[in-house]
Amino acid sequence: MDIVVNMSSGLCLLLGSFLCLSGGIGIIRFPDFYTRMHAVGVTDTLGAGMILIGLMLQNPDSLVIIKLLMILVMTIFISPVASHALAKAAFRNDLVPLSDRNEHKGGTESSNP
Amino acid sequence: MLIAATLAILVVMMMAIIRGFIGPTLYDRILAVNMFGTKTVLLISLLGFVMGRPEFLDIAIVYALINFISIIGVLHFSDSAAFGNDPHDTGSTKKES
Amino acid sequence: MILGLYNYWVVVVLMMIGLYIVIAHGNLIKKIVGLTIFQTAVFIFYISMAKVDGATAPVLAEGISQYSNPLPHVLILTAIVVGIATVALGLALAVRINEAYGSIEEESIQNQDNQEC
Amino acid sequence: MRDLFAVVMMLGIFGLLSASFFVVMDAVDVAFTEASVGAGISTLLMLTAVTLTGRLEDGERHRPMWALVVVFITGGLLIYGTLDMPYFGSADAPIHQHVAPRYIHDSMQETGLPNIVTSVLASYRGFDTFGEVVVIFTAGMGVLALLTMGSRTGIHRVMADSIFYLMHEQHLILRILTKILIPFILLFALYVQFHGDFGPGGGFQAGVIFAAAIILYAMVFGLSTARRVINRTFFKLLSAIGVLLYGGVGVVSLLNGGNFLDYNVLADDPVAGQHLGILLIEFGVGCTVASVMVIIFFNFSGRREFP
Repeated sequence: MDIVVNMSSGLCLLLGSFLCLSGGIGIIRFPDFYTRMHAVGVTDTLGAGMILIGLMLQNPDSLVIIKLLMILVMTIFISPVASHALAKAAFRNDLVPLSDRNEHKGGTESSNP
Repeated sequence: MLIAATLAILVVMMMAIIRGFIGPTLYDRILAVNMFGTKTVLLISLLGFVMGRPEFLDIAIVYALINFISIIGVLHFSDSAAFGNDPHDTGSTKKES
Repeated sequence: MILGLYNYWVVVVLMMIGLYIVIAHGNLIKKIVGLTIFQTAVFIFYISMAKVDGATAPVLAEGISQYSNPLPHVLILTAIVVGIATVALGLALAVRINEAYGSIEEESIQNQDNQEC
Repeated sequence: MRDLFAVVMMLGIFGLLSASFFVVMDAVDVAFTEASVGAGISTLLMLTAVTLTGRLEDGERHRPMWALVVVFITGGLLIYGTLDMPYFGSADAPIHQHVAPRYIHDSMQETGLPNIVTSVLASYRGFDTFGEVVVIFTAGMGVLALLTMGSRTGIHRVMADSIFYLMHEQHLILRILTKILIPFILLFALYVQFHGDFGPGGGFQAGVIFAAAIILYAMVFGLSTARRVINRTFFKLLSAIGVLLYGGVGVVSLLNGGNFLDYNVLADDPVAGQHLGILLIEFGVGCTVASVMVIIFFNFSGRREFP
């Protein structure tokens, strides 16, 4: 029983780290703001959730689990809303998505339509 | 496993800092700050376990809350008229310090 | 081992970055940013002095005998909040200066002062 | 970077990073404070000031060569000075010899609180903290004096229209989430306030978190709505009441035959007296910090709006 818990905790941590890392690579490599936002917004929530679940399995103390659960719930609420607000603000302030631009050379340079 | 996860988070934080530095538009920087904040929450929770005192998760909770507040604040101010006209960084950001 | 002093070097480098910004930049807001960095360097200096190898946070718990030094923590804790209050005061001054002179660049403020004389 | 907005963003990242550093260095209370102050409030204040004064920095620099020379000379001297310092993490450094062992070993018997930082902050160094609270109060009054009087120029009037219109009409999701979160944040601030004796936390942190909740409300629902909800005179009074509460505890302990801020005489049992005194003054600190932060923020952002 103990070993199952340990294994699953390790698995969750690894998966979470992998997701976070892919988000990190995404924020560096993707060509424009909206694609970067996609990379971060998607992986952030699940990666954070995975790592927190992995931590929860590590500790038998109920107070610690409750605190972790609170962080988890808040991440699930806050992270998508922040992403949503950010994307909306960017769109309203005339930041044009890559696919809509007239000339896209694929680089990260900013274009002024 | 905890150490591995901590290292991974640190690497991701580095990436966020890089994007914050080069990010051509304003919103890239805000995105980098947002991501950095979430990763800080994770890092602090992980560090609590690594150091063997997981009672200090309060700090991580504060981070999650304050991060939200500061992102909303930044968006609020970037919406104002003085900023809204030009989403791109004015001036050359790469040349200077 | 001279490398055991590396924490002070980090602090010195940070301090000097802050000092450089304060001296070299004319923009008042940027000067305040420089001061903030300098301030944080001082915080880091104090906190790194308080660290003891193998010790843990100064909240008493069973089964732990070694704690880091709590005194610098207390000093810095209050200093952070006082720091933000003083930064707010500095920003308020900058805002007022902007309203009076129409600029927060040191040069143009001085020019305007010289013309008035 | 010429763009001050980007500079402030990087400063926010710097604040987050330094708080993580404080966690690594075992300073949980300091990390707590830096988390709420450095990452949240200070970024917001800087941003407000930047929107008030203009976003672009003039590229001109004052003699960067001379600045570099000064910086390098000072840095070299400082590094030379560090050569005599004790090594990082060594347990027999002078700083760990004098009062620290007493705090660590005796504070449990003398104050009955597990969090040494709180007991040192509120009891052993109560005078010091009183001074800090007065400084914060004075800074708040200074901001009030600087920003409430004086004329406003026409530029700000033009700006003011579009700000709250944008945030107000849209973002339904944001407003609902904010409504859910704010009671939670306030509750958490109270937890931090009164749990500070046992874990990381205390009046300073709780005050800042409390203020952050109100600032969040003001930002999402508009400053004029927040003004209707929150009585500003009450906050001005509250900041004074916090300082007076702190000083009053000291005076009461004087009257009871002890020294100023000596809580042993507040109750029959010294430890119970310490508990009561620390609780009261932490409450006073929390009141002052929260109201000063709210006053500062309201005055800064009220500067951009119609009065």
